Amino acid sequence: MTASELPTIYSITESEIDLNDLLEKITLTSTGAAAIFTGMVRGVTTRGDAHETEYLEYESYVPMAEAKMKQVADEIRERWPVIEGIAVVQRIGKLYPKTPTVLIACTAAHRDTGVFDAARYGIDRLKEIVPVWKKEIGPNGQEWVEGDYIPKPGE
Amino acid sequence: MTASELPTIYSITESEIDLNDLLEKITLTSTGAAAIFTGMVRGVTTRGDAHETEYLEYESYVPMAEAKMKQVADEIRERWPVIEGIAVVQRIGKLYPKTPTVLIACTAAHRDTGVFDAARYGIDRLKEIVPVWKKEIGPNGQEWVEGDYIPKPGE
Amino acid sequence: MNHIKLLFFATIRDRAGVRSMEMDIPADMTIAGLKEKLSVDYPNLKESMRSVLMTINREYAFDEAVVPANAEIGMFPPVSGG
Amino acid sequence: MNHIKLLFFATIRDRAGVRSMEMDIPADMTIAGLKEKLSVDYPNLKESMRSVLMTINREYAFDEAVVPANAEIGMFPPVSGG
Repeated sequence: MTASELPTIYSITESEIDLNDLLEKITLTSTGAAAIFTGMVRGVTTRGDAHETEYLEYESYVPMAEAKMKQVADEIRERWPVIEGIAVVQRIGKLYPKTPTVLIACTAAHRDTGVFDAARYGIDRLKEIVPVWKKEIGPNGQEWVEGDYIPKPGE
Repeated sequence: MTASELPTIYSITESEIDLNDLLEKITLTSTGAAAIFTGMVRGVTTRGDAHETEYLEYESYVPMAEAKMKQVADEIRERWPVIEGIAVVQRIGKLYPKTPTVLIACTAAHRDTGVFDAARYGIDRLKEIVPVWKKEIGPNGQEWVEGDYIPKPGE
Repeated sequence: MNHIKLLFFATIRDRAGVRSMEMDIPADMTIAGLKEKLSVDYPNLKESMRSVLMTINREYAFDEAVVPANAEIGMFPPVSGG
Repeated sequence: MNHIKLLFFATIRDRAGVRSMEMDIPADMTIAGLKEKLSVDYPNLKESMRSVLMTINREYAFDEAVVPANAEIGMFPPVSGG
């Protein structure tokens, strides 16, 4: 199977992230292992500037975000050619504590193939280059969450 | 919250593994990240002794397996004290290609806390000490899959 | 002159007060030139121009890049998704 | 004499031909002694006794361990779950 035939899902969505469904879509008959990362809205943050969150409001530059998610998937395939399926999903809109907001999942034949590293790389890169922003609404008002990564030419 | 109050799920089951449900059960209001591993039945294996699989038949020494899964969770908490929720689930019975057979999920406030390593450790340990065995049924008959780990005193 | 479309997101949109705008710019204008022009025309955006990320047709773009005709220009702060 | 229960799994169960059995053994019998006894009493199990994993009351047990009264003894090959 060539890379272009392998399942690659990338989407910005306002719907619930369905892990069962996404996992099924990136499982081939040769797949034996999946590493999945999900991020959730924290209601309580204790590290750094400790605070509470009522909800987050996510927005995205959708067509660019989906193109950059595809780029993240392409980068994963370039670094870990054994990866079979990839899903990269960011939920946007008003999201409350405990809600999954983002998912990166990678599948492979075996678990010792870099599948964990690939998922880790995916979420790190998403947080660097995929144009999504969140505003935090808490007991003391609202504030945009500040990113700090400056993309380089070619990214 | 003390370790005994943190959500820890360990079970041998004949039912489908529901990732959405398990993730929700190990998500606290302080949780911002989850690393999840799932293993599936491969219909086609190309590494090593290449072969095809019609289905796997799993069996377990259930009460001991659940106790050893709890031990795996305890070992994770000892090594990564920041881990919040843990789920360790092994499905048994007759399982066909593409079906998730096992899940290890760990949650934490942030993704850079060892949550990926914790999930990886969990599946490695499960495959060493949790009493579950599988018989492989393929076009050329059936065969027990051989493990190779010999537990040491205290494990 | 080149016709272009600007899209603003997050803090930049808040300061601009609009989601998008269309304008005509000189054919040889660079990203740096466009930022300079916006700083002058829209004083609210001036401070944002120092840290803004700019894109041309959905790819990150840098000061020396020349803005092509019919470009879709995105302007936003460093991303904070996940 | 101590009453004990044996549980067989996977290849060991296939060779034993039964899932479980109950028996009485001397009070000072060790795991090594139990394996030796099973090799003699059940020739089908003899070859398995070299690589079998043994448990006493759901904890891994080793040759020198003495089998306590009313023990639940598990016998199985290295695990292959996941």
